[in-house]
Amino acid sequence: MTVPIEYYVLLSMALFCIGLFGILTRRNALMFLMSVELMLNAANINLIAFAFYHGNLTGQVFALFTMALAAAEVAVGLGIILVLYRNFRDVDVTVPTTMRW
Amino acid sequence: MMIETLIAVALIGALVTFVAPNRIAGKLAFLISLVPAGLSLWMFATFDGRGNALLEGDLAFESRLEWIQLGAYDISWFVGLDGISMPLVVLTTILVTLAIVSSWTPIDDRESQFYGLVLFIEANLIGVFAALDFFVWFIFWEAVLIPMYLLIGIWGGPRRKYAAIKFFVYTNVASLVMFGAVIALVFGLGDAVTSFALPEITAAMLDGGPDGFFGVAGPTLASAVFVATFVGFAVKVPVVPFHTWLPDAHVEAPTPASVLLAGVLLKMGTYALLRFNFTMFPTEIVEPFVVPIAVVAVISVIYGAMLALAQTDLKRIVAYSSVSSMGYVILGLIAYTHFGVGGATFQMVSHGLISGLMFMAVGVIYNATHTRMVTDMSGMADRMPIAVGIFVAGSFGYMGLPLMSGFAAEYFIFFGSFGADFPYAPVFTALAMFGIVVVAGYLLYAMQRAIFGPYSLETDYEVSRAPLHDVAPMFVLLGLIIVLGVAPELIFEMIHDAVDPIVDGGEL
Amino acid sequence: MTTGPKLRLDSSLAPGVLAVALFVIMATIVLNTGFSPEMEGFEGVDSITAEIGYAMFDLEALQSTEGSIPDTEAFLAAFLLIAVALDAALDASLVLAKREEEGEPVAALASRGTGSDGAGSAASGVAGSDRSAATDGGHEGSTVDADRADDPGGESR
Amino acid sequence: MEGLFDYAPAIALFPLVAFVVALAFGNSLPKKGAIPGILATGGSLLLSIAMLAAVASGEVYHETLYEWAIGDAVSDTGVDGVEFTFGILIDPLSALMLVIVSLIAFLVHVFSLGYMNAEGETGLPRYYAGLGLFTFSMLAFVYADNLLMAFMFFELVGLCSFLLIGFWFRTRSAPSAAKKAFLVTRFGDYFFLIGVVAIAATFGTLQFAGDDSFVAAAETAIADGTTLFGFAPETWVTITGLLVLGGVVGKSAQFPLHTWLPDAMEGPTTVSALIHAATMVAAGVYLVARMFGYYALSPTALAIIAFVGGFTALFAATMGVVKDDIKQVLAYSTISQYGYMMLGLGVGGYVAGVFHLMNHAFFKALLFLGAGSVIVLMHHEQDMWKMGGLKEKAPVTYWTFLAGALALAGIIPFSGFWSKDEILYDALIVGLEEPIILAAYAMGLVAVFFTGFYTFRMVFLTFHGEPRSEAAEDPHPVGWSIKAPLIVLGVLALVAGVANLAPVAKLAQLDITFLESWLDGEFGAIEGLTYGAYGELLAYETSYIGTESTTVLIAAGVSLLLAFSGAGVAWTLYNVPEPVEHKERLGSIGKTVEDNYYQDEYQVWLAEGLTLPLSRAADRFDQTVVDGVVNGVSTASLFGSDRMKRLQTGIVTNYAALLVTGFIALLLVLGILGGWF
Amino acid sequence: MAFVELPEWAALAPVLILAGTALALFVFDSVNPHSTNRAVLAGTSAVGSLAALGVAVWFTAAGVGAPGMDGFGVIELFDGQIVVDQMALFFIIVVTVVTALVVVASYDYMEGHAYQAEYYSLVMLAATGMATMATANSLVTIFIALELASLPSYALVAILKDNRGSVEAGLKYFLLGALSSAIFVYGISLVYGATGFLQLDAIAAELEALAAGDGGDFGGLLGLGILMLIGGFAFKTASVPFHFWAPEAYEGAPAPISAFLSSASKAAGFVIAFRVFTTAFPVDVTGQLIGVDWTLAFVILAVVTMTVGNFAAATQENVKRMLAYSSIGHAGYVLIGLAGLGAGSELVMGAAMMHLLVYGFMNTGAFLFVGLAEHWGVGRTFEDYNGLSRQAPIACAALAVFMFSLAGVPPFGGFWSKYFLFTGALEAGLLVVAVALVVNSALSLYYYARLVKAVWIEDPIVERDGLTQPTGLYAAIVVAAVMTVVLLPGFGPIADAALEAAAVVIA
Repeated sequence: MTVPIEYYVLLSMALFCIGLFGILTRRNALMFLMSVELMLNAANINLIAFAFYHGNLTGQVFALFTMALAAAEVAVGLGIILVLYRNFRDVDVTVPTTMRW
Repeated sequence: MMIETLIAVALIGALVTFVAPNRIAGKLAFLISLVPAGLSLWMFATFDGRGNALLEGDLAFESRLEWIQLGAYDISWFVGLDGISMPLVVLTTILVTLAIVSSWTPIDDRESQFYGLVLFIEANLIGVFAALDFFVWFIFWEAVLIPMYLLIGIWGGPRRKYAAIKFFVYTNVASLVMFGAVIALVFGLGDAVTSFALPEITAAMLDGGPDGFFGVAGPTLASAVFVATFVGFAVKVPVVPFHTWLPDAHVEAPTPASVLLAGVLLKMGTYALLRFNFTMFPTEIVEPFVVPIAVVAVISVIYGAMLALAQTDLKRIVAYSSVSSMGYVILGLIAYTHFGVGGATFQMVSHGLISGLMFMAVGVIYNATHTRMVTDMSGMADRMPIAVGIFVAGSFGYMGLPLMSGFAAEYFIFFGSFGADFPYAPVFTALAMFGIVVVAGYLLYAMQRAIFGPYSLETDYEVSRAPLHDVAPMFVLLGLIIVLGVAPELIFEMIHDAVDPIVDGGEL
Repeated sequence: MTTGPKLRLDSSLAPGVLAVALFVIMATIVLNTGFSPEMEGFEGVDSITAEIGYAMFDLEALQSTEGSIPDTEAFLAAFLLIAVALDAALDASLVLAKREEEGEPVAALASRGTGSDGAGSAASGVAGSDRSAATDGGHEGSTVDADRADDPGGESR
Repeated sequence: MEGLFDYAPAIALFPLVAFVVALAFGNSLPKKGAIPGILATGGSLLLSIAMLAAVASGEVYHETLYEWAIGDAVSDTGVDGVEFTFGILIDPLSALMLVIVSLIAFLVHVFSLGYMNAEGETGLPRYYAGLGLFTFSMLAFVYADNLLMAFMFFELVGLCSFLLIGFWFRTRSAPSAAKKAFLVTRFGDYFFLIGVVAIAATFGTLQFAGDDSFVAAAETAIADGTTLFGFAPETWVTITGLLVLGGVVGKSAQFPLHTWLPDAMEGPTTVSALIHAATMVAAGVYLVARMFGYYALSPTALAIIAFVGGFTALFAATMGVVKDDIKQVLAYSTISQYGYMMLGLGVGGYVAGVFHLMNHAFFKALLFLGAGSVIVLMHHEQDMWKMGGLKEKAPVTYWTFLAGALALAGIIPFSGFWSKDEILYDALIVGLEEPIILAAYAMGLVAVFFTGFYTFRMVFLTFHGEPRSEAAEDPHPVGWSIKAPLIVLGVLALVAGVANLAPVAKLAQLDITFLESWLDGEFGAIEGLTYGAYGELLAYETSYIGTESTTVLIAAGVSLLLAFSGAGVAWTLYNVPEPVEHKERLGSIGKTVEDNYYQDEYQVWLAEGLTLPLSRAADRFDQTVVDGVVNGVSTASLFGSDRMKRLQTGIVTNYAALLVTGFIALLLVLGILGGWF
Repeated sequence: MAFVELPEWAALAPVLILAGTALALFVFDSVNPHSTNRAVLAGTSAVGSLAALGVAVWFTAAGVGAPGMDGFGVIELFDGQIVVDQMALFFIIVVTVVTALVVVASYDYMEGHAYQAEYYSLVMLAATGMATMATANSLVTIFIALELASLPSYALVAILKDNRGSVEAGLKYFLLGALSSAIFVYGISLVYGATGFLQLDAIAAELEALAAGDGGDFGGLLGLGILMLIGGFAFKTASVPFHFWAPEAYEGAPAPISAFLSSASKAAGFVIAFRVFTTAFPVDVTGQLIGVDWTLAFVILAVVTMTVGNFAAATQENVKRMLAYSSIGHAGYVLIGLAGLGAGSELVMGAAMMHLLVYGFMNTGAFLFVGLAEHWGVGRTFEDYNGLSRQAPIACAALAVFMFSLAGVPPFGGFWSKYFLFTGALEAGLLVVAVALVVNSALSLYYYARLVKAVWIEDPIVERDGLTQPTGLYAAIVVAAVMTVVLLPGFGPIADAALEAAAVVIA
């Protein structure tokens, strides 16, 4: 007895939207990063669930790559947050607004 | 390859002049411009074209090269001259040469760039009149705007920035409308055309017209395109109510740019109207629009002249009078008679010479007085008899004094449109002719105030006579005006020959 | 500076409505999707991990044996590519994380006093000895002194 | 004589050469260009006389010399193709006119030596160039063989008139007058040009003479009843004829376009004599005579011509009565006299009109030159109230002037009497049948009285009585170059009437109406362009009071009586040692007359009170509405742009929110269309 | 041709050259981390990118990836994960051209910067990523290549670490980039869910099967997935509503990087979009499944994007920001290529490709001019640019060329590509889009002309001494300008190449 695929997908979507919620409401850059990670992992859930659903491994392997790329993204992201902090003494993403309009 | 040579000489000359030292740029540009002028005169003398370029006429100096294949359509480098374009090419080369000479005095900053741009304009203008492929034509057509934009913008008067950008954007928008319309038309023609060569499009138009496009029926499409292209060209001409860029551009432009603007650039509009709207489209498409266009033409003539009457800036006066004169051209074009269409073409050349002369004369007066305000000066004839004399002569040319080209042109147009077949043609003609009274009114009024009467002008220096190189170009122009006025057949013969198929094909 | 997580409920949460709305829409779509109730699953597969390895390196010979999973795609290209991508990430994060002292790049996370010359200050001393190497290619004045960034973690509030 | 006509173009070209020479080299020539002018006009005069002689010997010349423009055009009468050409038509009428024009031009050139050169004017090359160009244009106009060529030179003489009126451009008044002259005549020419275009478009030809002339074509059309431009042929001929008449009214200063002529007196007096009295102003009348065949087809047009002429004759004469400036008096008298000519032509008195044209050219040129002489004598004083007593001091001027005045007033036996009497006689006999012509006749008759009055008022004030200023007491001497032309013209004014002593001929049954025979082609003429031919076309009926003789006597007697009574009144009022003004006696009428019946006022109002404000309003409209729309589009776009860029708040969370919003919107659109929900 | 003797993988040569150069620079940096030998670094990069360009041009001319008699067929590598066809080569050309221009210009622009080697290696890595994007044929490789292009880009934007603008730009770019890639991956997962495949051909085949009726009803899910993929492309191409990063990133980044991102990165974004939507989601089959033509999404995006970009650009005061918005506007124009996709629609897609190539010259040139101005230190706003032509007429002439070409005014290359887009839109029946294109072109004239006005017409506000003529920047700008002009008469080959490439992909 397996759990129907819909539940996985709903779960992943919930996770996705939670991540999105974080992005939309949080001002801390690190929180922002974490939220993005949530969203990426939501995709991973999907991939793995669908891999099982379709009975091929493509999704699973791809999920591995996604994780690697997520890590790479975080690495660069942290670097940027670092220089952000050096320049603005803050990691609030809403602070840098020197350029607008 | 003659046309290519003309264009290439001007283009290379433009580049050379652009990088030449400012000191010699003026003389250099003059020498370079003599080449196209001389060549085009030689071409004029050996011209052997017959018939209309768009209506299977024999072209002179034709050349055609494949360029780009776009889907079902060929785009080719296709140039050639017929009796309509030949005089305009000569007009262009001569006016450019004279404009260069007339710039020696007023242009004292960034000369090499100035003359480079003037030569660049020349190349494009020749291209506009010689091109027979829609794309070649359109590229030159648009390319003219850029140097003119810069000429007005850099060397213009106090409000030059506004004027330049208005000119540029306004006319460009109009071009876009026209461009879109023509493309839609070509698409609507479907398999009937395989290239953008104007003769081919014309043949397809006259032979059945478009099948329709986007669910629009063929005739409706053709009518819509007619209106769109007319509006597009009307801005360039300009026809009331699309004229407001013109006075601004003219007033702010430096004299040589005004000369070219009025002398040749406006002719692009009427030339295109003739080529596109009144050659390409079959009679049944044009017919419903003839009376509205006649109304617009008459309004242009009278309203333009009225506006000129209200001005106190000499350049503005001449600028508005151009609006008025171009109204005659439109009137001639819609007449669909030999004399109407031929006269309109003749008027293009004639007005090019006369308005060029007028702007030069105003420019020479301005060089000396640093004002163009009629109200600021009085009795200029006292100090600058020759320049003023030429101004007076030019003014009378503008008024259509017989034995000057303006009269010939206007007479042809009036005669052609009076006998035209559209409803109330005589009435429209008579109304438009009232322009000759108003034009006399505002020019004489301006003359009376500015150049006659006791001398008075507040300057802290002595106003002296203009140097020879300021006056010489005006004499050349005056000479040409009189020659054409006495012997219009010099060019009217070839114009007539080229106009013939249009009128036969389009008998209303 | 350390504070525990706090639930903030203010107007800054308003955009969160969008996330909720998106969830509603997506959920509706999912519920309208006619998934087949049966999952294919990996019945009779010897080793999923091994299969993943085969797929990752395009070991087609091994993939096509009995008991393997059909239809799995090849990932060698992706694997090679991600190697480069990770290089790029490394490069990028290093550039960003490094600090500069008096215009000289120093190790990103060196402790004060010791790490400043860890990353080969000799070489940099040769190349950029007498010139202050601005990191700003444009000539906009820099606003913050780089060497003040001694707290690389960046504290949240 | 056959080859002589080959030199016909030279008649006009001589002065053209003089124009070029004077313009280009005038400043370095002795007499500043006068010599070439005199030589050229002299040459023209000789050639013209030769032409006259040739015509007298029975030859005529009608040749197209130059094709100006050729084209295909289907005229309304179905003629295919049209040629606009320059050609020369020398027939009795034009030969006569050539002589008149070149003679007066020659005399004026000579006179100018004394009037302009001797007075040390500056800008003389310009003056002589203008005269040369004028003479060229006028002569070319005269022998033009088609309407377009006529129109072209008709316009050119207008230009010369402008240039010469504005000769003293450093004053305020001269340029203004020049402008007015050109504008007003241009207004007339506007109609003329429509007429030319209409005739060309209707008949496909503009030839005056020959089988392919528009006159002949019009005859055919009327005979065939062809509909022309939607009108009956007669109506259309009337319309086009009247359109052409617009130019005539303008150029010949007929009511209501007469206002420019008095102002034109701002020019040098020589110019007034040549252009604004003897020749250019005559161009209008000459044109009517030239295409008389066409007008003859339209009784309506003729009646209008006659009525306008009669009215103008009276109207202008009354204004002449109250003028104080000697040239102004002459100017109004000119207008009035051309009114007579129009009246004469309008009633079908072709010979009478041309006769008066000729006589008037002589005596009015004489009077103007005399006035010029007076002005020189008076040190450039033109107010007659400052003159007086010049009779003794300048006898040549006085006697010649008197001859001109007598001719003008129509006193027997001076030339003016004969021609004016003939006009009035012709008007009377037609008027007895046509009431409107009778009215015109009546006005012409009344004008005779005023003519006599103002003429002699002028003579008495100028020459009689006591000198009323220092200048008058000590006049500036005048040289031979002034006196000689006066004498020549004085003699002509006296004797020119001999050319057509119609009353005598009718009463004495003598064949001495030489001019009539001349114009009737008894010596030689082109077919269709004769008095006789015109007579056949004319639809007028005539009748007499009693017999022809009694009518002749009555007409002559009445006009003579009126002329004498006018002169007599002037005698009583002004031939006194110390004449005084009598204007106040006229009361408000006098004021009205002195203000020229407010003709100038309303025309100036039309120009400055109506057109100018209208144009300013148009300008404002253009600046605000038409250009406002253009600028409005741009402003609206830029405003939209400003709003649009405000989306970019700079806060990255907002971007995320907007991004998601956009995504959701897109999702909703596609989802709803695709039925995903 | 001798080429036949080369192994199949050699078709990837341009990409490999780029990757090799990047790694060489990376190694160089590791060995000699503080080298500021700009000549060597920039030279290596330039040589590498030019070599890649040369090979790509050679391959194109030789017919690699072209089907038919004289071609070598579409070359598939790595089980179809990677494909080399004409479209791939075309975009590799675009990317390498821009890269070459950018690195040459960077020689002067980055003078005095601390991280020379890293800079160039990052640029080359990003270029590698973009070139790979052109060849990627599976959602996996596409995603990884996309990240490969993105990650260095984030760092490059923020590389002026002491410059608040640069850092802010990097942050915004990164944050929105991360969000977009999350959405993109999620989209991939959904597409995978709907089809079970990630390789594009396989997806298409599966869709055929699904449309034929065997399989579940995945319409909504597939649609959502496709839409999320579109989101990923939209981010990369700076299209509405994923464009918000662009104005700031382009404004804050070093000018050559702005040029790089707005030209090459955009082109790369489009190539994956073209590849995915032509290969994986044929319009008719997909439309049958999801109930709506996905081209509709692109129609909306195209119109909105060009309008937003052009309107927002019209009143900018900052030149770079104006160019950034103009870049968004151009993304909208190119989107027409996707909006008009369908059977036999190679014209419209080919037009989009041509536009990207021309855009690679003119837009890069324009941004490099801004770089030149920053190098001179004249300031950033239009007013600061006033009267530059007095000191630097050649560069300003080049700028005028770029501006008019961007506006689509003849006689420059931009005219052709814009015209072809217009024609394509008409042929595809997208009257609304065509009209929007015309209206936006009209508006764009205003602000492009405004920049020309500033440098040529306005008088300088402050007195300036003579300006230097940095060789690299000048060379890059002049080359770009000359190419922009030459592309007008020489447009034939490009049009042919683009149309053929498009035809192969669409067929």
